[in-house]
Amino acid sequence: MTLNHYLILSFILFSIGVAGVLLRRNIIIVLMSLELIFNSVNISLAAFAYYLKSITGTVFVVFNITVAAAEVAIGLAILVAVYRTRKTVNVEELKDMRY
Amino acid sequence: MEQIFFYIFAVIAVVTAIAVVSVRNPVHSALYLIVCFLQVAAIFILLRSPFLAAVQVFIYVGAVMVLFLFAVMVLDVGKESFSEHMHSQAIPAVITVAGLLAVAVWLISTGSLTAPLGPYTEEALSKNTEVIGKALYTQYIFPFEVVSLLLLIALIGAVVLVLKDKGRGAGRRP
Amino acid sequence: MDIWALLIVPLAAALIITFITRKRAELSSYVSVGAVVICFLIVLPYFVRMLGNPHFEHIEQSFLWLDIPGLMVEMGTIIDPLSLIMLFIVTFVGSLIHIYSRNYMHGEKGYARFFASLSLFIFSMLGIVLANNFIMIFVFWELVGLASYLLIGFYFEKPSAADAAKKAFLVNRIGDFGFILGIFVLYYATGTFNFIEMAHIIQAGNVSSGTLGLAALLIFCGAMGKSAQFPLHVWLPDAMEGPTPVSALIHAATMVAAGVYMLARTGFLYAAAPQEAMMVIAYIGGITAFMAALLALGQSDIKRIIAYSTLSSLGYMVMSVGVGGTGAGMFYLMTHAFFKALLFLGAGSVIHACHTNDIWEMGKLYPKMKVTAVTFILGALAMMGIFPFSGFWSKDEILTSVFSSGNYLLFGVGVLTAGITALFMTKVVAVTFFGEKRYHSHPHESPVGMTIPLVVLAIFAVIAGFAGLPGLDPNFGTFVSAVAGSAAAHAGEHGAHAEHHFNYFVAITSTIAVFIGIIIGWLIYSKKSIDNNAIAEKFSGFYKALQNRLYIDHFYDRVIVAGIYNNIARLFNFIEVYIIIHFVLNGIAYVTRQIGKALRLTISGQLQHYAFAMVGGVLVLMIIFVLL
Amino acid sequence: MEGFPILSVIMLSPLAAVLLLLFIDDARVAVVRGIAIASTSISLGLSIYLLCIYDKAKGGFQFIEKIEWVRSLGISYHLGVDGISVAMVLLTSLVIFTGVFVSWVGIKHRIREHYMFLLLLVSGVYGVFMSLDLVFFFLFYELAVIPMYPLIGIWGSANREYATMKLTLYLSLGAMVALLGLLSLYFTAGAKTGVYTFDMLQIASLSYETGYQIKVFLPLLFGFGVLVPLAPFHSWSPTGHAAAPSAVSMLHAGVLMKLGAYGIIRAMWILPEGAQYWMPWVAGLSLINIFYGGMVAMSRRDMKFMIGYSSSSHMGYVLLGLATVNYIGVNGAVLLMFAHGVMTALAFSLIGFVYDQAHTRMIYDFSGLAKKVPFVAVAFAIMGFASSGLPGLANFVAELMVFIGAFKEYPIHAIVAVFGIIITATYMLRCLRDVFFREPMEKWDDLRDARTFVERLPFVILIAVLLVVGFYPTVIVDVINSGVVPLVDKLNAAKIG
Repeated sequence: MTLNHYLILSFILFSIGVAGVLLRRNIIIVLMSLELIFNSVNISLAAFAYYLKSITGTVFVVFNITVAAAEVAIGLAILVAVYRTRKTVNVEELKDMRY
Repeated sequence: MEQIFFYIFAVIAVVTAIAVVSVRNPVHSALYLIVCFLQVAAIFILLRSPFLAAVQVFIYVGAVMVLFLFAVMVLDVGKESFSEHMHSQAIPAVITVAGLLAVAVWLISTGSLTAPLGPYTEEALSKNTEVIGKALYTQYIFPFEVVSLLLLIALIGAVVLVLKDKGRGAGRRP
Repeated sequence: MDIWALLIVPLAAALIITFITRKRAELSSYVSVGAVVICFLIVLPYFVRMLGNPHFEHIEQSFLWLDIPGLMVEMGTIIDPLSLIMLFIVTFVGSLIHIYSRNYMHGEKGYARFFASLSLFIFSMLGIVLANNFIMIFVFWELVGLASYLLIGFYFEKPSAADAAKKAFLVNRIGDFGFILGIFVLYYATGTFNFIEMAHIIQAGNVSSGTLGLAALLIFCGAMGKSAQFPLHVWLPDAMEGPTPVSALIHAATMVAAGVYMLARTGFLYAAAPQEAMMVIAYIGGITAFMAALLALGQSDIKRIIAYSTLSSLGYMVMSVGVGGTGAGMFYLMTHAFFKALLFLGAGSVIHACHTNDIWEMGKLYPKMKVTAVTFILGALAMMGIFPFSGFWSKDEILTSVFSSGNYLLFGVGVLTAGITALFMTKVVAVTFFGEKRYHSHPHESPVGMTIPLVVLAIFAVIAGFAGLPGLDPNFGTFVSAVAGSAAAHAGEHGAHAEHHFNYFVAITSTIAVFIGIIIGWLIYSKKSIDNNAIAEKFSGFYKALQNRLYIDHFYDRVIVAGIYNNIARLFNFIEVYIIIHFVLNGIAYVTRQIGKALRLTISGQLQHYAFAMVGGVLVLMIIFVLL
Repeated sequence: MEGFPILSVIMLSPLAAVLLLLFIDDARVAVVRGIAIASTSISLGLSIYLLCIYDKAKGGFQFIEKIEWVRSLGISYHLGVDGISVAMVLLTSLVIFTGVFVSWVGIKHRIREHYMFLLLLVSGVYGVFMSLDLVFFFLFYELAVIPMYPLIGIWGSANREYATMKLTLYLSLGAMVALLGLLSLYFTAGAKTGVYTFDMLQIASLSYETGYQIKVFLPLLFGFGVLVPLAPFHSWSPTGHAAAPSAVSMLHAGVLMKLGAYGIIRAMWILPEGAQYWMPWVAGLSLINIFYGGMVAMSRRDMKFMIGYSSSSHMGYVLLGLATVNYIGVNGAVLLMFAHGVMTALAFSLIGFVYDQAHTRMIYDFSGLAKKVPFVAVAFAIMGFASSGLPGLANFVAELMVFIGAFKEYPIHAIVAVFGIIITATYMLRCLRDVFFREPMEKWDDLRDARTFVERLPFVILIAVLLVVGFYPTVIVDVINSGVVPLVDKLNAAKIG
């Protein structure tokens, strides 16, 4: 097993996550894709930590997970609030920040 | 042996990830995501980080996914029609992402590790819970405190956001 | 220290009136009159001492005003015969006019303001006279301009007065433009501002004659403005918008003569300047003298007539300086101060009585106001230059120096001017005091406070000429030639002019011209044997031109002023507003805004468009990274 | 007083007032004004004291305070004044002190915020004049510029949005370009010595290659020149003046424009050869300022615009004086900065006083005001005469020095410049005649003269300063000279070398 394996896996997951963010209209799925991206990053961090014999990457994963949890909590809360006023979860319809 | 496990976990993770972004029903997406997260936890174990794996399971699979499922339930979004499913920029987006992936894979496969190695032996790393704990409470104490504050803020923020604002204006000034 | 008191006392008076006694008119006038009388009393002992010993060592006192490397400016006073004569004239005539003004201005609204301005004027004028260097003379030169501005614009509600004040200041400014440049030229040529040091350097021959000629002409520009020489003469007739005592003090006796005084003070420069430069000055003087005399003929406002005669006299003085007769010019300046102040005050007295300036609305005033009439006639005779009144001696001296310098053309002009002067002075006297009654009010003699100055001035107008009596030693010429720093003070060539010889040919020629003038005037305006109107009609074009001041003011207003205001200033404003602001600046803003508007279309509000752009950007960056 | 941080106190006292004002209730206007007056009085008093105790014989930078701020980048809080800065600090104190009183009369709403921005701006101005550290120099420079935006935008008169945008954009552009130059100095100086520091004294003590000096002087000249304002980048200033409330116009024209000239002086000091190279150009441009500005002022009918263009015309004399690079001219330029600051502050306070009542500033709307408002008329006349260089007032001395200095180096320029004062006299006297003289108009019958102490105080102070310096310039020229001599010596050495 080499580092590259983990990195490529990480990047495949990352690409899938990005694709989800770009492609899906349902904002919940978009948020889920974001989580996917987080996880892919965590994998590469952990992999680097392992192969570089360092602890930093691992510690960052811990922080990452914490931040991700906070992000999800806030993100979903916003989403609920938006849904209450707009009655939609379609990203394409949430375009008030337009010219 | 390790390789076999890696490929099993990796393939499942990729497949479920694809499922997450492609199935129409958000509930299904959420369930696939749980599976995917579990595979990631398994990969952490392959990377000799049982602590991370545990955290991954607790937080992601436990907390985050529950949140997602709650959200899906609360919002009551059913299965989407196809027109709602995909964004209008689908084709260029897919091409771009594919390009990104290709370039990245090429870069990764041709690259080599040049960074200096850290001070830890494999032995120490495999029992890394203790090491992490030490690092967190010594070297990384400041970011650690900041992150905990952040969590607190997120907690309050989420509550404030979701609360239906009753009597807005009336009690603005205590 | 008492020299500095000459400056401090009038300034203090001006300040006291402005800040303390402003509301109390009567007290203010006492402060002002007191100040100028004190100055006179300070000057008097010096003056008397000088009469005893004209060759006394000059006194200089100065303090450092500005000291930086390469530029050291002092404020200093100089006492020598020249400045003492001028100090005497200024304080003496000034005192009389102050006393006169107390009655003349009585009941005016800005009484206190008037006296504050007069004191400011005395302060500035004494500053010019006392100055021992160019910067100081320039400083006070400008300050008299300010005082003159304030006094001409005394009736500032009157548009004509407001205009005249502005005109006077600006025309003087144009002269001062040359003046200050001349000072710079001299400073860099000699390295000092001090008159006496400068004189030594120039007399040592260390300065090229080209530089001297340039400096002489530039400095003369200052005199041209202040002494109202052609072509900067236009402000003086308009300055008559000020109260009459002001015209007498500032625009006849003292300030306008400051130009001549300054030329005398810087005589060392003009003695060394090349002949061509001096000729320019002499001819400008001649032109001014002749033109102003002609213009005086066309006027019917008594003050304007006298104003033009002042112009003419100033031209005389300048002409005299131009041909090298500085002493003669100063002599004329002194006598002129007396008789012209007298004429103005007399005119003021008449105006006070008749409430009009137009001589055709007066007539037969002699029986009503005998003192005024007699003194006025004495002044007029002095002005015409009838033997043995003061004007005779001084005019004669000028004409002699012109004659002996060999400028026969200028001499002819001078004689002709004398004749014309006699003609219009006869006209003024005949029309105002004799002939038939044309006034509508009830004229009466002015109060004693006004007639006493008239009488005193009349006495001086009659006898002042004897100061320059040829053969008298020391006579006026001796004093002037003893001016500090001049070549004569060091027994140079300038002394030759001081040795004045009475020239019978000149005296007789000019006297004949004057009598011809008087006779013609008498025939036209008193005897009526020549019809005034017939002449006017016969030379109607010329007469009209005279009435319109030969269209010189017209030319300035319509061509130069309008040219600058309407064309150049507007052009620059056009460039500023339309080209710079509207075209370039607002153009840039417009283009920016349009680009912004175009780019705004890319802001769809769609989150995923932005995300897509971001991913695309990352891809591009990665490709660049790979390719590099 | 040894060890007393006099400079910090002068600079921080308005800043402290700003902080204090944050906690004051809007409605307590008297307290707000009291704090503003108290803080500016402290600054003014100490500035005068500074002028007295500055050691002219010793010269150089004195009262130095230095506290390390960011050691790794070589940034420190480093204050110090030389003769030039002392004069500028005094000018700033005078203008803000009188400005506070002018605002008392003129500003009727959001008084507290107005004073806060005003005082903030002023502490920035002080900072620029005192800073010996490039980072703080720039920081204070921005602090002096940015509050202009709300000050004009909120309390301004007609066309204020346009004016404030234009002003801020222009000045930010200038600041940005100047920053490039300053950073370049930092890196070059650091590379030379190996010690990277923003210390101006350190940077100025090094000598740079001629080519580099010429290259770097240009952004500094442009950057600070915009604020002067150097033609043809002047158009922000009249617009800004016209729209700003009186006290802001006073500060703006009286002090802010001097920041630009001061910046150029410092740039000349750091890069003497670059300065020598570019100064003939500056002299040429200054003539555009003088002549063009004067002509435009002549054709303007709005008094504030007239004074605005006149300011840019007068700053032309400052630039010409700096361009001469001799003792006389540079001394004259700095003195003119001082004199013009006072004069123009007087002008704007007077126009503001009339405008606040009449709600018009057009010359042709007025006539015969001298009957109604004699005090204002007299003050305006003094201002007009000061502006047209009448002896006895500070501007004359300064202009005379500039002319004498310029006549030596650039005689033709000097002639045009001297002619410029005729132009100035023309429009000043015309304005005086049209507005204050001639027949009074009925519609201005109820115009109020400056009667109360508060109304008169600013005019009296400013006029008194003009007269004192005009009659006896040595009081301040000595101090300025002690700052100018080393500067000019350095520049002249660069010329020979």
